[in-house]
Amino acid sequence: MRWIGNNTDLILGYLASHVWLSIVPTVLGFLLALPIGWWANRVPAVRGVVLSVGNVLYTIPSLAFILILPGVIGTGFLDPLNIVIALTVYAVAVMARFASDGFASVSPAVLDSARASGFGAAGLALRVELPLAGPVLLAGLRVVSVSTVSLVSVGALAGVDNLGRLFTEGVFTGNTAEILTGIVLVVALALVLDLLLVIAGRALLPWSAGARRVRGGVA
Amino acid sequence: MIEYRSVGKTFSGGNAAVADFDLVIPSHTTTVFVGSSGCGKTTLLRMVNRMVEPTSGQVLIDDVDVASRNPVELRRSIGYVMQASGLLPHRSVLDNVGTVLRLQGVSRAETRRRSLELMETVGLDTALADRYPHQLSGGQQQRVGVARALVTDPNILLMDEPFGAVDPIVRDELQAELLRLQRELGKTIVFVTHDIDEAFLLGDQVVILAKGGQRAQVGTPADILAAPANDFVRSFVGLDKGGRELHVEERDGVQVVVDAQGRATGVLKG
Amino acid sequence: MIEYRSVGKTFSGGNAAVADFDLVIPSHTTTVFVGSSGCGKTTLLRMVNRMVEPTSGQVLIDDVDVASRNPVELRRSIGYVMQASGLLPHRSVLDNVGTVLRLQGVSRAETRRRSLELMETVGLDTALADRYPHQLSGGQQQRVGVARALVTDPNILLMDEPFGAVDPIVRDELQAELLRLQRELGKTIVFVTHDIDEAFLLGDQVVILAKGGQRAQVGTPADILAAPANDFVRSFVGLDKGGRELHVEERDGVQVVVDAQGRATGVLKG
Amino acid sequence: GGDPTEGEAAASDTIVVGSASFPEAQIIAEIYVQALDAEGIKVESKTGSGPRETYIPALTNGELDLVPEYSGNLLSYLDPEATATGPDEIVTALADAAPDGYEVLDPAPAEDKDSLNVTPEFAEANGLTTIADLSKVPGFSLGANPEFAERDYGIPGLESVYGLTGIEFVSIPDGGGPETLQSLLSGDIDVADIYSTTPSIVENDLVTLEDPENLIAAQNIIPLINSDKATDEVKEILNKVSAELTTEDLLDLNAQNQGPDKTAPKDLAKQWLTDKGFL
Amino acid sequence: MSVASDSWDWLTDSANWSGDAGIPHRTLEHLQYTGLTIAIAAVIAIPLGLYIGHTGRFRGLAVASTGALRALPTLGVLTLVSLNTGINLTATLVALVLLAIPPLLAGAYAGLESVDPATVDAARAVGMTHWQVLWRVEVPLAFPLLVGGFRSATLQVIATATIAPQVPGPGGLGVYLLGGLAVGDYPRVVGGAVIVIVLALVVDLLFAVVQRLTTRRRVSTPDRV
Ligand SMILES: Nc1ncnc2c1ncn2[C@@H]1O[C@H](COP(=O)(O)OP(=O)(O)OP(=O)(O)O)[C@@H](O)[C@H]1O
Ligand SMILES: Nc1ncnc2c1ncn2[C@@H]1O[C@H](COP(=O)(O)OP(=O)(O)OP(=O)(O)O)[C@@H](O)[C@H]1O
Ligand SMILES: [Mg+2]
Ligand SMILES: [Mg+2]
Repeated sequence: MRWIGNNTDLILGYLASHVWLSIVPTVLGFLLALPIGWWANRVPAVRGVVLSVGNVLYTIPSLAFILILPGVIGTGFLDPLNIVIALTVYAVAVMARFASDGFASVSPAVLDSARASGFGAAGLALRVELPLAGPVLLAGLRVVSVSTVSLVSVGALAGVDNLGRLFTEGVFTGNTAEILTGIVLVVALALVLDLLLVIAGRALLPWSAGARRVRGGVA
Repeated sequence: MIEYRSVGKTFSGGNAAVADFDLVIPSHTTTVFVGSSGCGKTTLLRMVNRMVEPTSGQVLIDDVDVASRNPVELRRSIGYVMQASGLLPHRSVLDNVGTVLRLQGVSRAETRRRSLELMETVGLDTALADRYPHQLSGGQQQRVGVARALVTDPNILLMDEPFGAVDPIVRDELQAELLRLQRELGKTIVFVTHDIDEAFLLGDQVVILAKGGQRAQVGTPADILAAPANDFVRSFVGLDKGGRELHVEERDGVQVVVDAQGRATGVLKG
Repeated sequence: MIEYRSVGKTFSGGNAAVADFDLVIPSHTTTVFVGSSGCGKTTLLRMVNRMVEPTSGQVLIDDVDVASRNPVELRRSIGYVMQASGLLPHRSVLDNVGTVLRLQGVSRAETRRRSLELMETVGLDTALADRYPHQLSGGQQQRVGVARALVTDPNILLMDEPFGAVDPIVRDELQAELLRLQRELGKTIVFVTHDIDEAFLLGDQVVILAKGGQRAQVGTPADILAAPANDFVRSFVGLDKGGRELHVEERDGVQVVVDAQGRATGVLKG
Repeated sequence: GGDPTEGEAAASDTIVVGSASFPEAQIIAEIYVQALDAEGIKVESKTGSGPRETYIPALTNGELDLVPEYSGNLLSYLDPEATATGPDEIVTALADAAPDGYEVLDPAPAEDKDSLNVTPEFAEANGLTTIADLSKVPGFSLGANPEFAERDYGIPGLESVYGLTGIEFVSIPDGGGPETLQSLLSGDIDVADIYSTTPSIVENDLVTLEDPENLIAAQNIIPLINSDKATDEVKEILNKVSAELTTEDLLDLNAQNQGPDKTAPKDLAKQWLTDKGFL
Repeated sequence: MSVASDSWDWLTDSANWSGDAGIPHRTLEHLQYTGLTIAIAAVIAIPLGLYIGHTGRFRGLAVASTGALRALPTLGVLTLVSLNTGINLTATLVALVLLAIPPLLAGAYAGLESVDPATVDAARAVGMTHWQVLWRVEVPLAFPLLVGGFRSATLQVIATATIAPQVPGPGGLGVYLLGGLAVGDYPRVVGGAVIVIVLALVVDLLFAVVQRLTTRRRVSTPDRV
């Protein structure tokens, strides 16, 4: 544990960049997946394509993905952008499915009723479909955020600073404390972000607590 | 006045839900479409606010073909109460009631005022204003649905089996409430149900529909009971098998009305 | 004979669903529990087959406390038709009907024979035997539920709002079917509903329940209509506000029976 | 390919220092960083930049300006055909082999190269002193970084130069670190490729097999730098550092890094520079 | 693009298709690790998930701990365990099993939870014992979601088993990624990744077929874990 005390700056530095490398792909992936999921929910053929492409993307081994990117899209070899792009792709792959499920979860009766009240197409999408897909979108976002935090560490093998460094460096020096610190911080970071998402969900979706019952009642 | 002129609807699958349907619905009265499941009641109802477009014929409101009107505006101008309320689960009761007003650009304060007023009109405690739909009972949800449909003070109110999902006791209450409201407001109501008792209770004019949206009989409840047009109507209203044939038995000095199956249905008076 | 002896049930949340309930249900008759939602009907019914354990008092079948019997065997010996059928969605109709026989170790062939027989008894086309429940209409599912409950030829049949989920026309059919069956089989039936009309139609003995499983009145339908025990019963069976007070009007030479609200309910005969 | 960061990195006058991803390289890179910084030169530390196959491309496309290198391995990377094995030969050859726009500065006396080690018991039991003696051991297993399986100085060289056969190769990607050592001591492997400056060799009395054929090239520490950034001042500082850096220093630094204190590369660099009077 | 054509050359080079370092052997190894991982994880997670789903007990705990497990960085676990074990599969298996448990566990308890409580109640009411309810009603009805859990666990393990050679001992398809990386042979890295993807897709297809076959004649159940 003395090691931690001696290296707080190093650890905090890795933690800070780990936070950024986790949040940016999660947010980007979420935003990109929304229109894709919405579209996929509209057009069954698109949904099929989105789901299978998502499957393929998700099976690309993360290390290979991060390492190959510079050769494919011309980013720098040490550029954190490689990780951001790779993890954004994973995030979109997972999130698009959730987004499509989320929009599908909106009760057709409610949509019909909103249309009948005189909502136009845009109003319907933004003011009815989007908020009602909220609970499923949140569930997806939670999965994406947790797995992104955990995946960022692989980037250490490609020379990008983050908590994963504590694993790669700890191995060379046989430093169990260092590796453990890394694991604990990664898990803690994931749980903190998850908690924040849950709190944000409560604030933004105050109606969702018992909403399942409504749908159950209608069906 | 709403008028159907040889209206037909064939859905994309080739399913002819309605064919060559004619009807005049007088203003300020309640017309009830009644028929068994799938006979085309909802299809006919939704043609009025263009939620369904007829494939042939026309629907006219006060002699104007609805096809010539902007659907979004048309819908905002007509009250529509759906089966199982169709409330927006992510909006409070008050916001649900005020939805159309807000869409029409009415100010927030004015919307609030009118929504609260409407809640009172339909017999909803205004203390419920900030609840979400799932926090209400089935009957309360239906009242919110009615309030929402009435908030813009539309001339026409479409009601599609609005009381189908609530339990019989609450349903009785809601029916009584609707009768009271209609006495006060005098809207043109088009009401859909598959319950012949409900149709007879609410309808000034009852339209009995057979499969494919065919008019089996149109008339007042008493007319239909007194002179059913054919066997289909007779069976539908329960006049066959003696279902509506009542007789009187005396029990403990009380005149009990009993049906053909021996079921006690009421007490004779006067 | 089923007997409730000062039975009480307080659920873990502290909710006293039933308190100090006494009742004798004679054999070979139909007893109907009727009351509004949440009054404890299901709770009382499920005490008979130990799906609910009373927190006080006893339930006896033919003078034997059910608490002394093995619950699994007890349940296999009592027919139970649940609201919304409660069929196993992953088993065919035939397998659903035969479930209990198979659990009792009856051979496959014998189970098949008896199940097909029961399907006929309840008026189900045996061509439906290999379908899955979701491939049946609501009314057909209810019949399967009844067939399943009857397949072991139990003396007691518990029915919990078995016709609540089907549309009124089908419900009428099922009710008629049940009356016919009961005439043939003479089971001890305990039937739960919140529809007073259904209760009056089916019940030899009707138990009107108030909140908390309180007996408001017990008697035959005619007894109750003729002499309602109190205001609660009067209002529940619709005798207040003139709901069941009928009078006769002549229309086109036909004697039409009309209720206090002017609603035509039938035609007077004899 | 065209790299978007190229122009930007080259235009700035900051020297970005990278290194391989193992501790010794990071320590030396940190020494460069702090030595330059002490003289007021703008530096940025991006140490631990992956394997050579990542950081050399990163260097040539402008993401990095300076890396500490190992002379022999660098030469064989830059020129796979090169045959030089002696220390001076290699440095001479490197001057030609360096990519355009890049140059190597003075090599340090400090050397750290792959070395094949066995336990004293195993050496005694099989009479081993040189790599050639391994031919007496039928079917031994050898643990090393994955690249050892393919490099000239690795398995191919052992087979062609020393005529060894039937080597069971075990990939242990920790650069001769604790896992390699543990595998050797537990008998999971017979021979371990451990960098010669690794303290565990001495601590465990391991027998380092001699390399009479000079299969494993000299590996002096040598800075590889972007010529644009290699001002006279920078060269002077780095050459002074190299002149002071000895193999013993590396052993000592590694020992502190891997010992119970696990002192971080940054701190070790600072300590070394202080001891040598740079700070 | 030359990486693409070089990768194609690597993939089609017959030399890469034979021997212990050949693609067939590495694929087999990869499948072995995957199979072993899934088997161990299933032995742990499935009974636990069935228990939680059947009784409803410890549900909160299960949700929280699967969340934490999902957050566990596989690379960290792998290195940590490998420091304390020899040259064998232990570290790889520990890391991969921890990865596979959350989807399996969630598939099991979410599967049982997806079964309509009314159906379970009905099964009890006709006189089924706890075991009969579990095996004859809950498990068959939860089957699509159970298989779904296996499906996502297996895919994740196949993709992640590539980091196994990060520690001494294991081979598998990750050898191409790590080895290729170590000597800068990008075509080999890409080729290895392509094989992993193809393998994952084939396995995914098999699962899809199983799911289709087991769901076909039943009521449609929601297919999310
Ligand atoms: N969008 C649609 N596409 C295809 N067929 C439809 C559509 N909507 C309704 N139908 C069909 O048209 C017929 C009439 O349907 P409609 O919904 O009007 O019946 P309904 O009388 O309202 O029945 P219910 O009492 O069950 O609501 C039915 O056969 C129905 O299946
Ligand atoms: N398992 C339970 N735990 C706690 N409370 C329960 C439980 N089951 C029933 N209750 C409560 O006991 C009371 C009686 O419930 P019961 O289901 O017997 O009513 P019911 O008359 O059958 O109503 P319904 O007509 O709606 O079926 C209700 O207040 C109900 O909320
Ligand atoms: Mg309808
Ligand atoms: Mg009940």
